[in-house]
Amino acid sequence: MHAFFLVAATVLALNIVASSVRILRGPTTRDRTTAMLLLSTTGAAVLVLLAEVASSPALRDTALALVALSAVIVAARISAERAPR
Amino acid sequence: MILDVLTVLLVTAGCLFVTAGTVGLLRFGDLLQRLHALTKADNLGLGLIVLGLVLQTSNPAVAVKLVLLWVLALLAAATNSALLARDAELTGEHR
Amino acid sequence: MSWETVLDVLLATSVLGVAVATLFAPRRTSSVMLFLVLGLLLVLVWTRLGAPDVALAEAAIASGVTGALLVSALTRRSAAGSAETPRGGWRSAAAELAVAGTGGVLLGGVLVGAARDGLRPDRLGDLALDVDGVVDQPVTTVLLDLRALDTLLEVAVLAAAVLAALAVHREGESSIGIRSDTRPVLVSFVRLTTPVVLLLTGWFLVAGSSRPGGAFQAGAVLAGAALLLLLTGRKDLVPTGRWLRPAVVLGLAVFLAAAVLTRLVEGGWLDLPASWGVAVVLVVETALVVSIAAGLTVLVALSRPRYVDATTSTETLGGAAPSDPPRRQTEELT
Amino acid sequence: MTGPELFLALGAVVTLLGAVRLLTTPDSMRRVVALNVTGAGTLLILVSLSATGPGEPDPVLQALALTGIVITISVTGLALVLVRRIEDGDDDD
Repeated sequence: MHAFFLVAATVLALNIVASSVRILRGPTTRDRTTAMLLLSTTGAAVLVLLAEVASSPALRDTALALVALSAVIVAARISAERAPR
Repeated sequence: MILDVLTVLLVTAGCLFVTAGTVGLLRFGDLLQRLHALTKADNLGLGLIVLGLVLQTSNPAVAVKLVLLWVLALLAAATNSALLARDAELTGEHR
Repeated sequence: MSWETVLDVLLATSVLGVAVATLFAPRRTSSVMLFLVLGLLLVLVWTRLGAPDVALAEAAIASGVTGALLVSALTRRSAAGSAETPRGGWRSAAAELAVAGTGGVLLGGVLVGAARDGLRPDRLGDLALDVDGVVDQPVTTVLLDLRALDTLLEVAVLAAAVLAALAVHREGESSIGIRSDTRPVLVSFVRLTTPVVLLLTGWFLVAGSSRPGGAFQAGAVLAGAALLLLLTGRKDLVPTGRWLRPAVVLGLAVFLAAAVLTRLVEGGWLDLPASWGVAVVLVVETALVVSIAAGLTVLVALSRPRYVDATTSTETLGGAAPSDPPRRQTEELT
Repeated sequence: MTGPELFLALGAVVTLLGAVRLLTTPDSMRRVVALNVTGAGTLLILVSLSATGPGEPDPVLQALALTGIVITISVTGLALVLVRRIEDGDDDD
């Protein structure tokens, strides 16, 4: 089970790296924000898997904090975008 | 044993969905399509992984926390992608 | 080769790649967003290094609130004015990469060699574990019992930074504009998530005594909730105006009061007695959470772009018509 | 090379990359980002050092890393407010 969770975490980590290409390429800020949203979900998935691997419950709290604050980041970004520049 | 098999199946399916979401994010042509890939595939992926892990735990508090995580992620993704899509529609940025 | 090694190597390579991309990305937006990816990868690295405390702090503070700071401070207007691309183009970028890469590899070699030869810092942590702490989580014990002064000074630094930011800002204008966005989707999202986030804050605060967590993590999460409330125009629930500065220094004041109290009663600065020590710790930590959250919220609000006229807009969004004008308003924060 | 050693070397490279970029980039906002990257590299060094060697990770080094995170965000916040002030000031002149 351990090894399986590790493999799953590795696959998801690869996904994170791949998604960062979209952040680099854009083209618009909204595309990048969309990619950020996807990354935080994937990151939370990796963290809960690693929490099982390392049997460290604190990592589940970390996943919660990650999701909660990335929601704040995206909301802050969207409302800043609506501000007239 | 059966639970283990179920967990493996669910987590594998979850990884596949997340990967599908990533491929969509990279390959789809415009913002609205990418949002479509993100909101459905990725959150379903997280949900399946969370479900797989819930089967492994005997502690109800852990199960509740995992499900709470998924609900929070769902809410955030739904809200933010609605806002992103609405603005894109208003400004015609998806063209 | 085990899967652990595969994951470690993958993480290390991607941290390096994303760091380079962050530093050399052609646009400000990509740079900032890639920095957030770097934060996410670092959270995973900390879990691999057996440091869940640092992982939690990274997710909440270093990646979370810093992300909110950077992302909301982003503007495109100034990006058009100042140099967007490195001065010398890719040539100088390559030179910088080569210099930093060579130096980094050399330094890394020295550090790894030193660590192998046992020239590492003494295990101060062993000393820390020997001391009878009021709380039994090693890192919190270190932070609270042995390095209470350190926590005190951290809070002092944050308070000083916030007061300085307020002073700098007040010089030019008398108020801080934060734009509220009351689209129903966002408002109901905030209404649903705020209780959950408050619960999370309380959990981090209480959890800090037995497992990773603590005032700064809880404060960061609370600041997130405060920001969401401010963004949707609920400034009635967030200390603003004349309560702002007291809220920022509250933690520092309560901490100092606790120090004086323990000096008078127990005879030692922050010498916590076993009987009521836990209560003091909880009171101090709660005050710290409030101050930290207020401070972080102020920093984010102040670094947001000022409310500028639509005429200064340089970014064309395909005829971006401001929708629903009555819903948009500037909220006064100070 | 063990995991902590790998991250130790990585920390050294990231610190220097960030520091060089901090000195050479002309854009103030990206200087703030470069400062944060440098800080992240330093944290990598600290936390990997705490994990090298036998036994449990050293809590003192991890507590130092936590302090580093807190100080970094204070500095970043103030720096961004200053950046905002400078850039908003531009169109008043």
